[in-house]
Amino acid sequence: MTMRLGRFMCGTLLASAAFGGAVSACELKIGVPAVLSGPAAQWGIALRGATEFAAKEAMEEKRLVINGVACTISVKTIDSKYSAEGAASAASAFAAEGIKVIVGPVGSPEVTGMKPVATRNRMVAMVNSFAKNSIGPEWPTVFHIGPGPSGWAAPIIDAGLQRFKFKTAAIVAPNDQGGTDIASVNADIFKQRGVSVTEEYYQRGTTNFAPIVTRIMSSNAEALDLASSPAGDAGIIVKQMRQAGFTGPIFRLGGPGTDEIARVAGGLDILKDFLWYEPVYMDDKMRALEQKYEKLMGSARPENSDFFRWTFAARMMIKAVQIAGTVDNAEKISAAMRTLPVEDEHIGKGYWIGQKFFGINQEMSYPFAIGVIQGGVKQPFIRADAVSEK
Amino acid sequence: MDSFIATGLIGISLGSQYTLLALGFTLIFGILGVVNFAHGGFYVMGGYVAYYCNVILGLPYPVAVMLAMLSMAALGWLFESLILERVIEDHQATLMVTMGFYLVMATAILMIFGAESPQFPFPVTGVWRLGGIYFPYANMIVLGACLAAIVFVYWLVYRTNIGRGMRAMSEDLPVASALGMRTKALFPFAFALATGLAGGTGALVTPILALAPHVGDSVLAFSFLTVILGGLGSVTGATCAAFIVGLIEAYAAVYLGGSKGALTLFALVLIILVVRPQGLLGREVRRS
Amino acid sequence: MTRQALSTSALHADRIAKSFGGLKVFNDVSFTVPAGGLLGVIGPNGAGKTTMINIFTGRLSLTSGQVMLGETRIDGRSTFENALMGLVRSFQQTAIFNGHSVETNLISALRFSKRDRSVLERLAPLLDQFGLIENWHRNADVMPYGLQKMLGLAMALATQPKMLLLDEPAAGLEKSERVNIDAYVKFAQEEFGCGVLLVEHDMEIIKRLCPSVIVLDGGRLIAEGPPTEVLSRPHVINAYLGGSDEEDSDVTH
Amino acid sequence: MSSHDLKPLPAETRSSLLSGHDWIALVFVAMTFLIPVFSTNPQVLSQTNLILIAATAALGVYIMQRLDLMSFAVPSFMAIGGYTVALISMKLHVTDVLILAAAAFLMPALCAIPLGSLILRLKGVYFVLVTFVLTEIVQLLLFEAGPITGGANGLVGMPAVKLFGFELWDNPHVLLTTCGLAVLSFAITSLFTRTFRHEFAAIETNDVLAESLGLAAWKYKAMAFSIAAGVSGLAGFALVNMLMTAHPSSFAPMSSVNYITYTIVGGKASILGTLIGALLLVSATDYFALSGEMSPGLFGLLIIIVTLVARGGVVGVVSGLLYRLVGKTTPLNTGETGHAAQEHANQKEGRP
Repeated sequence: MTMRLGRFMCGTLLASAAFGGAVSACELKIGVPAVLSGPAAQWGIALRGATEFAAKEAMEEKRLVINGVACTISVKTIDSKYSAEGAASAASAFAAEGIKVIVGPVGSPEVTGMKPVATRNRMVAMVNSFAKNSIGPEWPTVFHIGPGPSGWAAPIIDAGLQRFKFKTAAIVAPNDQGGTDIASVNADIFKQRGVSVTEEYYQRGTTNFAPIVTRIMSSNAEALDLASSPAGDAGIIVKQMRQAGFTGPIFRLGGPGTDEIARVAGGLDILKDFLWYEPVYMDDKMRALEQKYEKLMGSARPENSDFFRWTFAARMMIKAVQIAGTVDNAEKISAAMRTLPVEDEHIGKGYWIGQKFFGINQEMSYPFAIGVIQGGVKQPFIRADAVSEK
Repeated sequence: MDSFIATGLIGISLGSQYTLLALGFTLIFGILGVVNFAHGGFYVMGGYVAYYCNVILGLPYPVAVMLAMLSMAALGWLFESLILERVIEDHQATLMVTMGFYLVMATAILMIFGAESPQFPFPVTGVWRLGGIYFPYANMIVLGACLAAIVFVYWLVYRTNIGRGMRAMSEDLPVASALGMRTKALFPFAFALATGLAGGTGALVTPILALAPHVGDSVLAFSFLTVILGGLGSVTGATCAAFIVGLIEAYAAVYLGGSKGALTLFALVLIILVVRPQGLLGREVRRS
Repeated sequence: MTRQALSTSALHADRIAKSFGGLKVFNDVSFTVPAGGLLGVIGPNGAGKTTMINIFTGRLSLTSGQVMLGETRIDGRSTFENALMGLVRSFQQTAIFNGHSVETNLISALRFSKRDRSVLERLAPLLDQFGLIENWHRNADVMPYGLQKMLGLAMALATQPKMLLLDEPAAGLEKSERVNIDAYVKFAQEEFGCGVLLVEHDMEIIKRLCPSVIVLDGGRLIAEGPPTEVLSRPHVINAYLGGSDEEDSDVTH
Repeated sequence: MSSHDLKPLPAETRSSLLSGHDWIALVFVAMTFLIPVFSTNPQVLSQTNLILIAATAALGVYIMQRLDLMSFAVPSFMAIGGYTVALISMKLHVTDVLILAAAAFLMPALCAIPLGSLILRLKGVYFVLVTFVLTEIVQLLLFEAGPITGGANGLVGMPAVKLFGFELWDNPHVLLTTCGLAVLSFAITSLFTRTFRHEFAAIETNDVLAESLGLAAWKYKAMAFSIAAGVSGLAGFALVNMLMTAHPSSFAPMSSVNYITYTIVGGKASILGTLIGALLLVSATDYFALSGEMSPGLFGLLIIIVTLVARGGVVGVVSGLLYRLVGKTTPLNTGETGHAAQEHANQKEGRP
């Protein structure tokens, strides 16, 4: 393995030599491979909005000053199309412009495609993906924006068990990497809590879930977990489950998007008892961040609440660049990143984790929230502390 | 037993929706010789037009469905007569043009309405139950509307002169033109009929499922499956195949598991093609 | 070609019948085209003549009966197998490879039938007479209809068939071009020793060329014999309903 | 027949091993070997890589176009080729690029034979639909056959390939591997289509006539399907090698639309068309990706415009213009398919 790392470094040294001089002393270019087309577009739009915001904020407030010069920060976004090639070619395009700092992409296939290219071209990246191999020791300059279900599923399930009684649960998720990786982790955690679990997978692109609903109903599950099913799919599943007479609590141990789920399902009444992972806890500080975005960017923040995490990620990246004192040395920026405490002025404090699950301590863990709807009424969010591995 | 019956109901609902889509698809193929890659686009856009009329403008839902149907028929008419007509002789060019048009439509929807699903509820709620069998009233109404639309298409195709003309063309275009039919005059009409049906189906079905810019992709795949199974150009074949596809999808998904359902369906279609390349009710595969 | 080879290549239809669904196209028809011989087939439109050719070549299957070429049963086999055995047809309309030169068309015929260029040398006088040699490098589908038609016939002959099935070779040709058909049929018989089954509406050609004809009507074989004699039989004239009109209207279709 | 005044048979037209377009395409593809010499720009290398992979994949469409068949099956065979290579190198630790290339070609080509014997009885639009369904099935199988294919996660972490023991691992080396596979594919394709050009042209324009002259059309269709599958497999190898990963999302059913688009927009009548089409459209995709949400729509618009305005594709239009300048009347020896299709319909025999 070390042999291969060495090879990568050699090659990337050669490749970067051509560009070392091309980048001006203080201009940070951030590459954003974001999915902007197809069903996952809203995730990409949140990523793009957050990074552009963080860049503008840092420039206005002179947060990035290297050798006494306030740096300009530009963001270049390329549609990574939620596919491996899309992200790989986006990463190559960034490399061509001498961009060494990447924030994104969103999805597992994209991360899979981008990682080799980013490593070959010696880039530092903060990625999001729930895949079991999204980061690892073979990708030393790739960081992970936030924990997967291994980090936060347990507190949410506990919160659910406190409020509702259930001994069996069904997990439904798409049958691709984005679905199976999460569902299997969730299943393990349910089982640790003494809940027996059935897993149901569907083909991405399914529009009518009535057959799957029938299957779940006949398994007599008392609770349902939508895992990482896209919000639109999750909405139909909830609607059809309730129509079928399902009355138990519903978890969404997969990500934000509850508003969209409620819209598709037909309102909060239909969700009835619903718990979900909200990546950030909405408090006054967060609302201040929303307002700051509106003031700075002149429009409301992107609807998808992943916006907050990406803001965190982009700010961490800029901080790491500041400490490293270089805008184009991935190793130095990575090293600086590892020394940084996980902390954000709006989101709060957390830890670096990941050693146990990925074998590398490069995953950000920070406070999150448990969203609860009970009896069709939205309850205040429950603040959950950052999960630590210690 | 209950779940067996419930699954049958799901299959029939699916079947009626697929029928409306497949009828349009198969008419377009039979009459114009065109595989319409944009079919799913008309379905989604119909859904969004109905959403706009119903939710944003506040028009009654049935009016919104009619408007969706008419506007998609109009768009289909324009597309056929302005663009498709120019390349109608070259089946590969028609493929490219409809494919391109689908991309344009999907992008237009994304730009106008955004990527997230809007709230587009069906005006009627409530569920009919009998023991373990249940059937939402909304689905019942949609099923009824779909069946009515199927009857309308049959009436049009089998009882009117224009329909007889279309059928003759769809069964044997060269013979029909040899008999002196003004084949081309029917092209935009047939295309508009098909896209109007797709738009209407979208307006009916998206509120009971979900409305999002990408839901047209799977419509295309299922229309393909249905017409392959039924025999391209055959109206009755498409209808039977749509119900078979719906039932198999439902039963396979329920008894074998979600993702196996699709695999079963695809495998079955492949087998049918091998055994009976012309489809269940298709005429013999034309020679040259 | 030796006597022996010729004797194995007679075409023999034995009580053949064909129906599509319930519709009988023809029923219980038997006849023989001797090796190297010539048989004319006449009959009004819809008599089943082209369907018969399609059955002989293998494009359609028989409902009952059998077709023999020499000692081999050929119905129901694939077209190319029968062609390689020496049973080759021509088409009513022009049948050439569009967008390609006369030369490429003929070379293709040689390649597909596994013949070599020497066949072309033997055909040269005929090609010259039709006017194909002066159009040798022209794109075939921009040539006049008559030339395209003769090219199609020449391609059929270039495969050196034992038995040629000609489906209305004169259809669509000008009166002045029709002598080419006589030359073609004679050439095929004399130079290549082909047997010929000639389906034709032009009674002049039939009378000029065929020692014997069969008459099909309503799917039955209603008469057989020398053309002048057969054509004077009342029921044959009846079948044609004033045959000369029919002939003209068919020719111009 | 008398022999006076006979015009002699014109001398046989000798044809070269490859046509002009074949040579131009081959030389162009071979010239990409030089790119790493002149540029280490990762963007240039990656673009060239993507263009070559796209062009190689589009050859699968081009070959079937010789028979007037529109194939959506390219991603299926790319997947078979790509996964075969990933499995061999990861499970059996064979990393020799020559062995892997042979496997990437043969495995899909062999799979295509039984499939082809089933599918090739179908004509025109049926073939289109069935190949479309085939890609959907292969995609589902990649997910369902987890133990072999890694399921949704794919096979990650392919080792670098070797040529005579020399490791090809960095950006330029990856491009060189892709170049080699592309040159191989273009050579196979042009030799194959050129050798059987009479047969293919005959089946494309009038298969009934071809069969009636003794041509076993199905043999050539099956052969073409198999070779097209093999070439697609090589493209799959190049793609998997570039990503170091065999992942189901690389072989998505809808990607077949891209390969068809490259072929048609570039000009389906010439092998040069696939190269030009891939070059133009991959660059355009890259350009449009910058405009985010708009990109698929702009791509769609481009497809419509090219199809409406330039029916012979880019190559057809350009060579048409060139020939007009030179003063000849026939644009391409392969002819106008639209017209041929029309003739085709006319030749359809009515039953008596």
